[in-house]
Amino acid sequence: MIELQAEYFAAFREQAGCSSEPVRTAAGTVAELYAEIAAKHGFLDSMTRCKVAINDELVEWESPLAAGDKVLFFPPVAGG
Amino acid sequence: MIELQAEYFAAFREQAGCSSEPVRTAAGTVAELYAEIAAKHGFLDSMTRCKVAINDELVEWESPLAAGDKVLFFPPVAGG
Amino acid sequence: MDKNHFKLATAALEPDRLKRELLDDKAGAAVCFEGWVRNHHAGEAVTALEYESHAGIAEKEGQRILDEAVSRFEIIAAFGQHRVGRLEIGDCAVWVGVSAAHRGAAFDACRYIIDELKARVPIWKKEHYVEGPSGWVNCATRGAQATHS
Amino acid sequence: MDKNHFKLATAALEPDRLKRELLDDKAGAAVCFEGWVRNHHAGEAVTALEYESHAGIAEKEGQRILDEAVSRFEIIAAFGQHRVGRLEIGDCAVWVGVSAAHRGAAFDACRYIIDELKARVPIWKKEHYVEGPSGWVNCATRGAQATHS
Repeated sequence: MIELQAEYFAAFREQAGCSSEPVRTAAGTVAELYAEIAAKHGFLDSMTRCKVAINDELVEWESPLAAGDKVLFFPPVAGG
Repeated sequence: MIELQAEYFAAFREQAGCSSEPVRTAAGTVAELYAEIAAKHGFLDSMTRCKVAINDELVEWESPLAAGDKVLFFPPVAGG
Repeated sequence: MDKNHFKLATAALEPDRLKRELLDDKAGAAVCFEGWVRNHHAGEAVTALEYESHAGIAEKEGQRILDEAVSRFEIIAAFGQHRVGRLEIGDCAVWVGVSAAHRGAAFDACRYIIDELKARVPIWKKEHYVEGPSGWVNCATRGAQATHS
Repeated sequence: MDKNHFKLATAALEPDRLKRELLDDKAGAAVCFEGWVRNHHAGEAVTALEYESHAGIAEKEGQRILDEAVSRFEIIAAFGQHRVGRLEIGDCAVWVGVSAAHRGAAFDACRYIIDELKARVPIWKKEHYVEGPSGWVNCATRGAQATHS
């Protein structure tokens, strides 16, 4: 188990009811972590439409996690 | 034979050495008139790339001519 | 107010003022094209340009093109202006602006209008070169012109 | 001066000032896109919008898109800005401007940039409706959004 910080934006923040929270997880990749968090907070968006960043850099969903990471979850974008 | 007025624009005007001139012709259509005038002044442009107007309205090359018409010859356009 | 019109202009175009005529609460997208006098053409250094036209026929044909754009594309407003007279490097020679609910139609209509204006409206340009005589941009160069500039 | 950059803006965009940065003696064409807040979305009357973003990541991704455009198309300059915060109907939410020697490249690059910005840059909008609660424009509507606005 590692400890890290999850941050939520836009619709994810409203569904989670917070903009960030500490998370203890056995997930090895960002994708596994998203599955856990989506189940807990009821996020319905497919990963393929969302984006994720670790420590302020966009990363692939298969990226590994390390203790202390700040993981940012972005719902589907809708600019302009 | 009919008499009409031919007007030239841009490169046609420079090649003809005048902006307009009276013309006596046996031509029945604008296309036939262009052939005569092109031969006289050395216009090299194909009709398909040029435009022609009678009395300030663009017309087809097969349009008939009438005495007193003002026929405007436009070389290929190059705006913008 | 007319929601589409084409005009020839003898004085400097004012794109920023023209663009404001496109505003509409239903509009989500605006695409504007400006054609500027370049400092080169077909490898030769250009110092200035002169545009000549036949105002009556040019404005009628330009208006026809804008009407076509309104009937072909889902747009809200479309305007075009083209300069005549002498222009210097960097001057705006032609402006086209289109607004629409959605951007696809605005892009498509703007491109349609400028492509048709360049091909169909009787406007001719005479280029003044750094070296050598001025010349009308003629038949031989115009094919490349229509697709490239 | 940088010939391409992308920025998020917390104050009103200034398209006319931004456009002047595109000027270049070699440029013969400029294409500018503006996205405006519409008074409707998916059939509902909209009164205002709020845009939220992550500035660091959004600006990096936007810059990457402009760099891609410069390498894919024969363009001279390309700039983009996107608003964040609260906007009213008619406000400019996003601006993209491109200059090039020839118009084809300017149109293609401008469209590439706005399409990619809308698909890839982490920016979210919350719509305020005349009737009913506000809502984030979410997954379900976003597919249509990306192709339609």
